[in-house]
Amino acid sequence: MYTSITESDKKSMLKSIGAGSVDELFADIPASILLKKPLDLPAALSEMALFEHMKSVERSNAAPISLLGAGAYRHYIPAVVNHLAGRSEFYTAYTPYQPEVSQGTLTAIFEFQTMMCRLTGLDVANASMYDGATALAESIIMALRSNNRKKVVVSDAVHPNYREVIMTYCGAAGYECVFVASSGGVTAAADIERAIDSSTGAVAVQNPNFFGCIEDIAAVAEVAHAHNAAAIMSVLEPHSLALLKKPGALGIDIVCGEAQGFGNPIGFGGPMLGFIAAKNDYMRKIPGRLVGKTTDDDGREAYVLTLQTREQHIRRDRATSNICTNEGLCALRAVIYLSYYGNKLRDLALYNHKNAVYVKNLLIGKGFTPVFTSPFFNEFVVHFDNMASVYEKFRRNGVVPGLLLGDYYPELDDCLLVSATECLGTGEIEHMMNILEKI
Amino acid sequence: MYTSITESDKKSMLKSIGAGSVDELFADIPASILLKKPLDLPAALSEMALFEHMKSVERSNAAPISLLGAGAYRHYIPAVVNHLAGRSEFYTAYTPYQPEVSQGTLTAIFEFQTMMCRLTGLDVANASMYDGATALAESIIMALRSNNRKKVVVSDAVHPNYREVIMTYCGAAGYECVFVASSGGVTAAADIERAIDSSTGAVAVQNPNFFGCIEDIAAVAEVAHAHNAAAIMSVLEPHSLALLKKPGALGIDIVCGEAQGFGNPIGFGGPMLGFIAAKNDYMRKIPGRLVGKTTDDDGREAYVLTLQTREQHIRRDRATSNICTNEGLCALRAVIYLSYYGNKLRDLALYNHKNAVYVKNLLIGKGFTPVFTSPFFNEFVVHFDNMASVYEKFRRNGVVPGLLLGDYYPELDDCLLVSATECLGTGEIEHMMNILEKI
Amino acid sequence: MSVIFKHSKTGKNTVRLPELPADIAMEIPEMYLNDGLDLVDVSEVDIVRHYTRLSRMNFGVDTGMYPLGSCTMKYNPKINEDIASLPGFLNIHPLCGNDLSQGALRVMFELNQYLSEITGMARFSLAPAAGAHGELAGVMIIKKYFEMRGEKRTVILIPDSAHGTNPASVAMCGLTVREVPSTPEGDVDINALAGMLDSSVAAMMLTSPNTLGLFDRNILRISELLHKNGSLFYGDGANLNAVVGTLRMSDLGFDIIHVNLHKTFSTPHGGGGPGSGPVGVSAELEKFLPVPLIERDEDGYRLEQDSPDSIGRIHSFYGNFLIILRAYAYIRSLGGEGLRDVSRTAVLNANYCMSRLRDDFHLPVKRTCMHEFVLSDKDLPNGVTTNDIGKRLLDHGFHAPTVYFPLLIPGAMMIEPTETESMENLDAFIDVMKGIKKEIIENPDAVKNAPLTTPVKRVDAVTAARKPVLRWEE
Amino acid sequence: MSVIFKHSKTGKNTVRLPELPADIAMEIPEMYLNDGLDLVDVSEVDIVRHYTRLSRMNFGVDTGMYPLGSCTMKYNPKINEDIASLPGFLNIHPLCGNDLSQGALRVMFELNQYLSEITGMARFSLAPAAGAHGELAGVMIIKKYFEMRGEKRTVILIPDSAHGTNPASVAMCGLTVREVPSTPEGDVDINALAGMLDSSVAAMMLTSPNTLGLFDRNILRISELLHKNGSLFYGDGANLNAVVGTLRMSDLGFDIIHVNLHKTFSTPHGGGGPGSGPVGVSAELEKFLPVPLIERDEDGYRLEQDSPDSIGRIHSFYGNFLIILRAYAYIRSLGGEGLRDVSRTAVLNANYCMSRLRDDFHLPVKRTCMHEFVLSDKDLPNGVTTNDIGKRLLDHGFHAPTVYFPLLIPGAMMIEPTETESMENLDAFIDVMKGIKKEIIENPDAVKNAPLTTPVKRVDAVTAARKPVLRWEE
Ligand SMILES: Cc1ncc(COP(=O)(O)O)c(C=O)c1O
Ligand SMILES: Cc1ncc(COP(=O)(O)O)c(C=O)c1O
Repeated sequence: MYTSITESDKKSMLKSIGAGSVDELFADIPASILLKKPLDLPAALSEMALFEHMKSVERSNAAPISLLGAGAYRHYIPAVVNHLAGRSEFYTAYTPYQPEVSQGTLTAIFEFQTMMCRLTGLDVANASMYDGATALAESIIMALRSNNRKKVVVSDAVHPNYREVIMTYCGAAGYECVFVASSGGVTAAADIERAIDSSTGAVAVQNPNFFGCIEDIAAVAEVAHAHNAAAIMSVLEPHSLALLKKPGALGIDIVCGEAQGFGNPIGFGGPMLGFIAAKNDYMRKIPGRLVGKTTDDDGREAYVLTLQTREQHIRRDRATSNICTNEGLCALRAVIYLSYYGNKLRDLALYNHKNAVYVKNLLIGKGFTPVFTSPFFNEFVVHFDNMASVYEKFRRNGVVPGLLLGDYYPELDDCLLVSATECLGTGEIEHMMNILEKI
Repeated sequence: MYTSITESDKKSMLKSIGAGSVDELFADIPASILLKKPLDLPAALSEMALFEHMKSVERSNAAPISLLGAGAYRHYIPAVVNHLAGRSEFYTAYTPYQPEVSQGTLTAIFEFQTMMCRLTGLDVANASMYDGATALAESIIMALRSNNRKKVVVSDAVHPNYREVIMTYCGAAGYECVFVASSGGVTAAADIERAIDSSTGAVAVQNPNFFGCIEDIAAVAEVAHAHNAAAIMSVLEPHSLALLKKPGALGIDIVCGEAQGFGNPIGFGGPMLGFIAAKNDYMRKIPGRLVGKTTDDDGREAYVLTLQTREQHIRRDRATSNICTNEGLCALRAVIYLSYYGNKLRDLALYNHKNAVYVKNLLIGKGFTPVFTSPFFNEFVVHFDNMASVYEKFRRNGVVPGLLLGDYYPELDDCLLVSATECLGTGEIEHMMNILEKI
Repeated sequence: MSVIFKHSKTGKNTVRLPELPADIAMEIPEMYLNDGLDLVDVSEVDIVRHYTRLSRMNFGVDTGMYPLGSCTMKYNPKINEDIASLPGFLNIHPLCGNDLSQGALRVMFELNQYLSEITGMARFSLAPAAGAHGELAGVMIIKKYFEMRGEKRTVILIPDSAHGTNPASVAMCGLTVREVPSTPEGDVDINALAGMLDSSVAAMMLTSPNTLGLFDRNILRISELLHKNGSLFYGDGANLNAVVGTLRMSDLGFDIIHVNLHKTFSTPHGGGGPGSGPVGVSAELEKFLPVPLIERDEDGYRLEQDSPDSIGRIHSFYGNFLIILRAYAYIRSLGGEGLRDVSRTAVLNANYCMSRLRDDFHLPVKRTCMHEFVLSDKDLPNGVTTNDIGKRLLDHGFHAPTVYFPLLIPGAMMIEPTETESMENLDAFIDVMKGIKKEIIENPDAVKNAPLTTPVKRVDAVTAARKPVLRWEE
Repeated sequence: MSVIFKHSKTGKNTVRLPELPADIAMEIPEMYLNDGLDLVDVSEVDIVRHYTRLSRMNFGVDTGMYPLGSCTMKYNPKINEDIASLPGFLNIHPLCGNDLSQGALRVMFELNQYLSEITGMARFSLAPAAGAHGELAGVMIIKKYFEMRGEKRTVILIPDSAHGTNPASVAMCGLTVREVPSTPEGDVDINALAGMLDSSVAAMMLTSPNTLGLFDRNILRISELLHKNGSLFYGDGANLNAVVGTLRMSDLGFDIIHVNLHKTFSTPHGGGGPGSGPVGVSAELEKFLPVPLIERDEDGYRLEQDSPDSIGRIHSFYGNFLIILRAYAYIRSLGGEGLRDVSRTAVLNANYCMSRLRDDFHLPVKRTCMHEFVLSDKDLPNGVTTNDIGKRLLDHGFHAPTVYFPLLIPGAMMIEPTETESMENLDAFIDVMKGIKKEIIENPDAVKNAPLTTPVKRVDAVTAARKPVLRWEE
């Protein structure tokens, strides 16, 4: 359907090839394994029928009012993002191997690297990773490889899925993960220190952490550095970077995480936008693509993939990672998003925080109790006796009020992780409160 | 909000101008009429709030299953149309006055002209008119101006709105419209002939006509020509051109009408895509823009607006029309649409016809009676006793089954004009039949 | 490959059509049917590449500054495109009935109110599909007004600086145009005007600010003279951008105006349309507006066809709704303050450019301008013309100004920067203009042979008109 | 203006933020807060123009033929972009619960089934976000499989023609790569392989067809040798486009494969991603697949986290759903016949190009190719290299082939036309290649100095790497 070789084309092409039929071209394949009949797949659809079908599938997803965050955040996507990232020269290009015809992608990624450095206060940022979880796993591996140690100490207030992913990666690579229990919703530096031993090469926390609480990352960095370990911070709600102090300035060595919230839809959790930013020491150890500034033959400013000797296509089994295809288009969306809000991103972040405070206070008014007292950004945990039934009530009325934590942390049974971004409107909040009214 | 002159810019700009304030720049305006306070308009909205507002307004339109046609047709718009016409170089350009940087628009319009010529079998087609009604009005005026006569004979099976528009136009311009009653759903050449007198310069019919019936346009052309009048055919469902004989080949001098159905949404009736195609004689009399083929200084093929001495910006009060801005982007959409279906447009047209036959037969099965026996394309008229109540029943169940004709033709009370395109799916048809089941 | 037809080859199109629900017999007799088409036979890939390539041969507001005078080529916000792509707006049928189209009717009703608030006119019709269409409706109203009064007035006065659509619209109504001269300072020659006023004068059409980018200092006097003469005053509001939020057109004495939503209200121009040119009138003339009107009562919004004195219907349906919708969204995103900022910034930008270019190019009228100003090629050395300058600008990534208009300034270059250009862009434009001036003196051929960097070089319009080829032939 | 930062000036950004429902006090102590950002301060117009301009400096499938070997740069249907923009897919949260996400789960479940039908593998995980991610999961499965069997096998065999991600993925699992040589005809050297097989060999990874675009004629024998040795056989399915619908990967003896949806199944490559690289396994290895899996029962579709022998989780959520969705739509639009036509046309197109270019350029392996073929710069006169030829192609509106890969052919040019190119495009490409050959002989500098017509000329990658500048500094 997307081919356009006509029957007469085929004839003259076969003639040029010197073959009698297309079948002959497959002569190297043992006849025994050539399929004798077409695959048993649903019949081909016209474009119109396909679109109808897909819309009917789409409608079998619900479209609830959602206060879910937990690593995937609903933020308003300014119209310019779709329009510009929707330019087909961007999305139908491959990785920019030929810089002379890829300055668009290359410049945008360079800008993305710059913005991520500016937000984190670090020196080098890569062109993206698959997602926040693998970015954390690869950050840990990068740190441990760098200082030749075997162990990473990780807060249990890191997203449970992320903890699973780092176990998968570290397990395969032969590294050990030690988890430290948080207390009162945050990770105490003293508890981290207790878990550190001489083989510990890295300490990793999430900030804001899985409970939405703001960690004392300066203390984390200090304790890591006291033991010559790298301090890694994972951030899942990237808008927090716009309001909080730059982690680089607080001593963090590697900031990694998830930048989906910058202009990318949630999309059932993928594609996401992993990223890694780090101190200069890691410049030649960082996984993934890097774009560098240079000049062309006429001396004009130009951009190019650089430091490729870190990468699999050059270094093969000694590469810093196996990553090849990354999430380039998501990074493009992010840089357009960041340009749109610019320095006003801080105001937007503040709006997020205040909207969350507003919702939290309303919930308190309805008898919910906040579980932690530590400051939070735009996500928080509340408790309610017999939460499950309230939760079901909400869902039946078209609201997913957050994430039940009992499955992840048994001690947090009857607790709900609630996220409020700028997208949660007053109408939606009212609707929620009306539901509670009736309980 | 879409300005970006900063306060410091303003200062240096005023300095360069030699003005003390922006107010000074408005000094030529009598102080008495300068507004003292901002306009009383709703408060400015953030982009997010605006989009939410507009979606709520959108939702107060219903989205019924619709069998309405009558001059605005629902056809599936292939994805390529939106993607390509959505390229901002196309839609943010002005009329292509500078051909060196407008070859995109110019080439596409030239292609549109070509395709409209090929579909109608005529020699010249313009770059578009506002809509089908004004295209008909201007065609009549063009014809009457050409042969210096005063009167046009028009079938009453022309769309009622179109008849009103030509009365408005002809009335203002000092031309007379005479309407001929159709009989049995079609316009008899003999009836037309009876209405013709020596001052008649044009005869106009719609084909397929308002009732969906196919007119004998060869006979219409013959009778017009017998009296040295121009034969004008208006076509509102342009897909019919893909199935029926070319009107140019049947003697029609001017084909005008509505090409919205080619890749343009219905959009509550606008923008539409009026067009005029005519015999060579009209080349210098046709209203609107024309694109011609030429070469550039290097001898390369190039396109340019041409025969502009017909137009208002050169000829002023002696121009062939006052039209300036037309419906260029709709013409671009049409040409992409026509390229997509290409010669298969005939199959699509056939599909339309057969789907309409299918629906008609089902309705007959439910006790409706076809009102006319003439062949139709994809629109037809059925009768049912006490149609109004069936109609309401349909509407209450989310279906607009067509257009009630009683308001337009008192003699066609209890009659319904039904249109079925390829978009009317089997599921929708079933739903309709289920509703009838319960009557 | 120049045109899509060049990609055509039998069998390339592999589009799959939907399938019919059953085996259905065709009911049209053979005699009516054609035996196939001769459109084109190409693949989807061909189409995508061809039109993508064509788009890249176009200049648009999104590619650079577009100082095309009188056209108000401002930035077209992307959000408005998204709004106009919402399915509930795209798919609503004009004949579905009031109850099912309340959203669309609301947009039209409210935009009508906003335009009244903005211009002071009592009511608008949104039916006109472009400015010229609005003018036509306006002139029809003028004609009908005097017919109903039993007065035979057949002359419409139009200044020599007017846009071509003004006289053309008048002619379409069978009325006579008489041209009013301008003073050297760009105002209407008020004495000449006074001398032309008699009982045959139905109205005067005036663009305000005028096409020289100037605010006519005698405008209140003109209005007075006309009204004293029993004539109507028509305002061409294509240049509303200069004064939106700053003054109301009604306060200038206009009885009828049209405004171009595709200019002031930022709807994209689409490479030549679609636009929208609502016509607005004073309370006295409301009854003449084209049908249908939109009314509101307890049941909601409704289309009203019944208006006995109306000039009648002028559009297949109700006008360019999807354009109207974008203008509505634009107004909602700016509000009153924002609109005022539009005119103030547009005027500031124009005056800034004028102040920096007046020493390099001839400025025929030396006055504070409004949203645009006109330079000319008078006194340029080496035979360089306005056309050359326009072409040379293309080489530098700027669109040309409107050239050779208004007609009363020979070699006019009409420059309208609009409010959405930043100072950096204005400075870049000014620098290029100054550079061209230098080239005109030092290396005039560089200007005369321009453009060199565009997709095609200078295009031969003369041959195109002499031997017209208006469709592709293999 | 090179980067967006150059447009920055304090106060240019006039974005309006939404308004809070009430006056709400901030609850974060001062000590945690920054005192402002240093991102950028630009207007919406700046952004639109800047990124529009950047886009126009890019080459994509929509601008021309992209014969980048191993990357399968076929046309990406627009309808799939529209489908992936439906709000019900864009906004669905991964943690909203099975009952609210039946549509998304259905797509994933059914695509999994389609991939099984297409490849013959028992089951897939769609979690891998790219091909290399799929490989990594695959190698983890291999490792876990032997761990569970208590066998200590630490060696993975990889042919010298393999893609770099293969050895890199092995290394990430702490296993050892051993390289298997190829014969001059491009097959695996089966004798050498036999000699390398011992009890330390966990698996062999083989790309099929291989990166020379050849179908290994000994593949069934290889599979036999491996399985006899107790080793697993991993198939890199990045080149599935050559055989989709023509054969099943499982019939080649593979125990594990990955496929690249962003190649064979036409999801756009996005200038470097996102992609999707599902990993599929034989029934025996199903239990090792990453979690979560998607199951179906009477209640519908559900995510299943419980899989005790799984290698674990490898993605924050479930993989690149919006890419998966496009691949699903693609398969539904083609069906079984359509997919078969893909591979047959891809192979026809490649062989046609090869047949017409083999006399002009060195063809290292002279055999019928599959979907791609490799030329080299061997014996070219005047010191012209593969790199030069690639650059010269850019001047003619074609993307360069993959260059200097596979590593075993010095100066390799890997050409993959794909099935979506028409014969006219292939001929145009061939003509340009022949023209370049002529230039190499007659005017080599034209080739060595290429490209001349691209947005920038040759880019200095050496300095970029020597003195890395990785972020913008004013
Ligand atoms: C002053 C003036 N009047 C009228 C018009 C006609 O408007 P439109 O092109 O929308 O018909 C224009 C636009 O070109 C104009 O500039
Ligand atoms: C043969 C082969 N294997 C593996 C890969 C890696 O796939 P990805 O880039 O999706 O990680 C590629 C793609 O470049 C490839 O060509």
